[in-house]
Amino acid sequence: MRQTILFLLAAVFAGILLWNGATILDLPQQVTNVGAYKIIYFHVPAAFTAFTGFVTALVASILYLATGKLRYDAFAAGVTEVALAFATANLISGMIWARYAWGIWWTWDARLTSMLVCLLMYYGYVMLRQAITEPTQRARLSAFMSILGCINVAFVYQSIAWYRTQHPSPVLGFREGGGMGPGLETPMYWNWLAMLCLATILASVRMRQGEFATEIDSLRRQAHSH
Amino acid sequence: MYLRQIWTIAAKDLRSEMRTKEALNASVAFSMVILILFSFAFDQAEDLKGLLGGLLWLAYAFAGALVLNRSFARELQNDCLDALISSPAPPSAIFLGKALANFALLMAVELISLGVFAILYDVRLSGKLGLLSLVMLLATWGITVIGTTFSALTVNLTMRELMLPVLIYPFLIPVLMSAMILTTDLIAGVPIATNLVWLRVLVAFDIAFTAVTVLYIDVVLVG
Amino acid sequence: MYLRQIWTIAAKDLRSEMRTKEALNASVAFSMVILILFSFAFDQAEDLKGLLGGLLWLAYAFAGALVLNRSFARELQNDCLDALISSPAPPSAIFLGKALANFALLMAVELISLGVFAILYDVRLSGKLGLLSLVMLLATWGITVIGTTFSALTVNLTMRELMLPVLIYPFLIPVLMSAMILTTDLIAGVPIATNLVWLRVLVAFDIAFTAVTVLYIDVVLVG
Amino acid sequence: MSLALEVAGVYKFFGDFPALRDVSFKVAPGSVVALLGRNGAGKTTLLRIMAGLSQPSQGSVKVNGAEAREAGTRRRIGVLGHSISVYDELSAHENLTMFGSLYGLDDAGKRADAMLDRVGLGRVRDGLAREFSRGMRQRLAIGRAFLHDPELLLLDEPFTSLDDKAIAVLQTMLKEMRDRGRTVVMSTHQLREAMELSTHVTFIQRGEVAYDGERQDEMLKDTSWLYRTYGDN
Amino acid sequence: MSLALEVAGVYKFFGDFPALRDVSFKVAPGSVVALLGRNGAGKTTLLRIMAGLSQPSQGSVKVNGAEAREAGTRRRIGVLGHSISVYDELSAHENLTMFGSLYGLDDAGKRADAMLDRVGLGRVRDGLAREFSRGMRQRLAIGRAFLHDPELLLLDEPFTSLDDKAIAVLQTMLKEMRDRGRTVVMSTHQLREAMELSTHVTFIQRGEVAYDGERQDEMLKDTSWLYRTYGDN
Ligand code: HEM
Ligand SMILES: Nc1ncnc2c1ncn2[C@@H]1O[C@H](COP(=O)(O)OP(=O)(O)OP(=O)(O)O)[C@@H](O)[C@H]1O
Ligand SMILES: Nc1ncnc2c1ncn2[C@@H]1O[C@H](COP(=O)(O)OP(=O)(O)OP(=O)(O)O)[C@@H](O)[C@H]1O
Ligand SMILES: [Mg+2]
Ligand SMILES: [Mg+2]
Repeated sequence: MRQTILFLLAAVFAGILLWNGATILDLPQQVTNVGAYKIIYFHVPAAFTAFTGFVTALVASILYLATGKLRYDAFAAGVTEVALAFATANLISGMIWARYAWGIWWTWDARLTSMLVCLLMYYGYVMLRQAITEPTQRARLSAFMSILGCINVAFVYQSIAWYRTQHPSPVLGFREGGGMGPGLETPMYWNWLAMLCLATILASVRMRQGEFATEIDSLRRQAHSH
Repeated sequence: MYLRQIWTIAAKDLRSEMRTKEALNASVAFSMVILILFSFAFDQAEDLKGLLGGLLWLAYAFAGALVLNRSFARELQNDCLDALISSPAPPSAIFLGKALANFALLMAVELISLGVFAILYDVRLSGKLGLLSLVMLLATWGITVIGTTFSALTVNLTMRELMLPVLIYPFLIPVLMSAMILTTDLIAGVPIATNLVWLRVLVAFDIAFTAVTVLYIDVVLVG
Repeated sequence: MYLRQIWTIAAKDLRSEMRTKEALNASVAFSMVILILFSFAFDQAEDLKGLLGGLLWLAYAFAGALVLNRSFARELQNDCLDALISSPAPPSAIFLGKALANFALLMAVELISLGVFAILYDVRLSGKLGLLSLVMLLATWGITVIGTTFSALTVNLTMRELMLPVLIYPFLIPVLMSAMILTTDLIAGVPIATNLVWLRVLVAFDIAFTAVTVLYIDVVLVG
Repeated sequence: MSLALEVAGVYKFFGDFPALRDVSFKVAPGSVVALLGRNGAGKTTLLRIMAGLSQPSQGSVKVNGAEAREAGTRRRIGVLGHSISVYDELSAHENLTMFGSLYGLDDAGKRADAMLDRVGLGRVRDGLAREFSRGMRQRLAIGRAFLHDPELLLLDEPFTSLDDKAIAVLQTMLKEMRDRGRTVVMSTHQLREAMELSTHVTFIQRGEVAYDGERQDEMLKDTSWLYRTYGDN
Repeated sequence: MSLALEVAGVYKFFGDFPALRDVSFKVAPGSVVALLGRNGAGKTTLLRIMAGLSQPSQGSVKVNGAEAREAGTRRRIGVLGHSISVYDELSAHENLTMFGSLYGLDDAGKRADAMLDRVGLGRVRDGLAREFSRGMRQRLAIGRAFLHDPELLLLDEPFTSLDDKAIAVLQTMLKEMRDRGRTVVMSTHQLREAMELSTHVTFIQRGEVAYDGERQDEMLKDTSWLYRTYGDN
């Protein structure tokens, strides 16, 4: 069952990627103020996938604290790690883009920095998990951390609207002040969907791995206690 | 009952701090030195006015770290935390009590430093004090809550000192950032209306962090 | 024998530090955050180049404070200092051992931060590294000696409440100032010859402080 | 009036090391249990779990059928750990008053005074805990644990550093508790002092319960009897 | 080969409080002195002054006629205080090796291993001190104090938290010291354990010496005899 779903998701992901990739390549070179703008179809969906992941992890964390079921914890951990990967992808693609558009890898633009801070925060989350060996303690503390982290994600999300700096303002239609040219926006959403599929696959694999690790852990402990 | 417990904890912290004045002395001295060092470091900068808010809050943040670090460390000394946790006081009362004490100490340090700052950098504060104190109250509460939360979060860990700084600083940045921008503009005489968004950020942060922490601190303190 | 004792102490400190990475992590994280915060605080400043040396050394000073504070605090944990003092190792060996360990840690922190600094602030260091490391070595030793002495002083309970923090920071200022000026000019490409006087200040300070401390540390450590 | 305690299937791992292995036993209301075992057997670990200061890796501890962590239950428990858990910078009296008001005692100040007299610290009530000698600190800690007249007492090596007088006082206090039907669990290596008082003995050996039952007369006469009989040497 | 100790007219004030008042006594080479007294009598204060860890307000302490603070003298003294004075972040073995090389022992590593076996920590030689139980920590501290085979041992409540086996080991170690003519001064409240070993008794009462002399047979039979006879209540 689980496997079938995963394969299905993979298929959807591959399909969208092929079809959407072709669309994107065909798009006219019409946005001129920033070079190599097509990277936006990777850059922005990656960010949004990451945000989706963090929010999902928030929900899972709250569920864990409410129910005490370790499965929610494993889920939150998996999703956060995958989201972190996408956030990193956003950052790196942004840096590459920055190199083309602005000629530098990095600038102390508040927008970029808030994303960096967000990344650091969730790296902290991962470190925290590694530092604690007791499963329930790990689950409780990292759930708390995840909730705190989401406050900052909200901040990162909003900061793009507050700052008027080097980094472009919102472009997506559903946000205030957003809206791209006709036909430019839809492929973005498709890519987002594709990435969400990929993220789900990765997260469930990671979760699986986490469950195995817990199992191995308890087996080893059982062995030691005799 | 709840309020009395909060007050008991806060009073205890303040009393032991007043007895040694350890953290207080250290952090006032620290912030003085930062202010002095800054003036050396940046004497080449012409547009110093544009830096003042940043400078002030950096000094506050670092000086504050000294107070906040002491806060839960004080409970570790004779494993006092064990006694607190096994008392019927709910963890949120313990947390709020300590946060209140820290807040009072931080504000004291900040007010002293503010005076020195105004003299050293020749800043006229009259007429701006109202808004400035609003910003200070809000941002300081934010710093306090975050600092206290994370020292509580890590107090049970064997890797405590390792984790604390890595976890805490990213969270502090938004609060500090807002406070810096607001302060710089206040000093420069920019009307607050243009910066209302930052004020709102501060308030939102304070409320969000306080609420989440008070709700979930049990989870954290009882290991 | 004396050298072996120094080495034993230094090795012990480094080993326990490596095991927890407490101070190291904290201070690397701290210096990152300072670099980030600075960029917020000072993003209005146009002539950032003129500030870079100051910025770098402030970050070092604050990050270093974390390492140095831990240094003698580590001896307080199980009253380990008692065991050290009642061992035949002379106080100056204990002091030098701890200073060496601190120096190594500080240099490690500084090198890591320097790399990050160069990337974040877009500073080209090639060709200047030789002189820069000379400045770093000299100034870091100065900071280490002063900081270690300070931490030895504060370890004696009865002395702690005195105005020590207030007294000690002024001592740091000359070292930091020289280092800041030298570094700023190095980055800006000013030939070292114009700044020889500052280099001499650094060397003189290092020698004077080390000599005085090694001579009189018994007084401080044995209460 | 008095609390029962039930430890069921408790495991505690530190990393892979099993400090407690399937520990189960019951403490009847009103009994005084001596928790014995060699250095490193797991007594402290077990007591901390019973006090709700640490979570078992598996298994559960129930106080009168409820979680030890509930505020209502906590009010009725008194805990004394290895460390004294009083504040160095506060005076003896301030320490006790402070804990008294955390427990919601209305006459915290007066009770603190009475308790200080009891443990022989009346004359130094305003001395800072930092300036106390080791035994005086332990006395203060005992005062803290007994202050709110708990119905269940968990004591970890309470006799440490006490002089003959203080030991006598503590024994009297414990006897009173026993006579009023309160429950006490205490770990100790000072067997003579503990055996007189205890009604039950639980003997831990490398994280497992090796003996759990009433105190037998052999134990009073020959304190090493227990170790010889149930210990694996 | 063995050291004599002379305490002459020592006063120690903490603020206005006289913790020690005109304390004078001599410890002959090769004697084992039990330093007794109630909580707060001044035993720890005196031991710390004898070890050179704290300065007397008046008076002096001489070890074989020399200052205790001289490096040559310090090498021959072993000190065990209230706290264990070992590093939490180092393993048992690393701790002992480190102190061994501070004392200039050439075979520090081997001696450390032998000592760990002796105090029963051989199996956990690579465990961090932080993870040890209270008694295991005390054992490690004892190992540290004995490691360099000191000629004068100053021990403050060495029996604390030790189980029966460890107490037996420590007693054997002390007996060996005595038989080899080494000098030992130890404070303790565990009179039974200490009395067997000691050749002399010094009894401190509120900062003053109330009894100083050979151990008498009454003391062995009835441990409270001393307190009753020389104590003021
Ligand atoms: C390292 C550098 C960069 C980082 C960390 C970064 C980060 C982000 C993030 C987190 C978002 C989306 C989330 C949101 O809308 O809230 C975003 C969106 C965007 N980025 Fe970047 N970015 C970087 C560089 C760039 C560059 C160089 C450009 C182009 C010149 C660029 C163009 C955009 C655009 C157009 C959007 C869409 C905005 C929206 O619809 O909200 N980014 N970036
Ligand atoms: N934090 C920890 N990490 C790793 N191991 C630990 C930790 N705490 C305790 N242990 C181990 O668990 C075992 C039991 O320790 P515990 O403190 O419960 O013993 P105890 O019975 O109280 O001994 P003692 O009589 O010496 O006080 C010991 O072997 C100890 O090394
Ligand atoms: N730092 C200090 N400041 C003030 N008073 C102190 C200090 N240290 C000890 N005292 C006081 O000196 C007296 C003697 O203390 P000391 O620790 O020597 O007693 P002790 O004989 O070792 O007692 P115990 O058997 O309880 O260990 C006590 O009354 C104590 O309060
Ligand atoms: Mg124990
Ligand atoms: Mg003592």
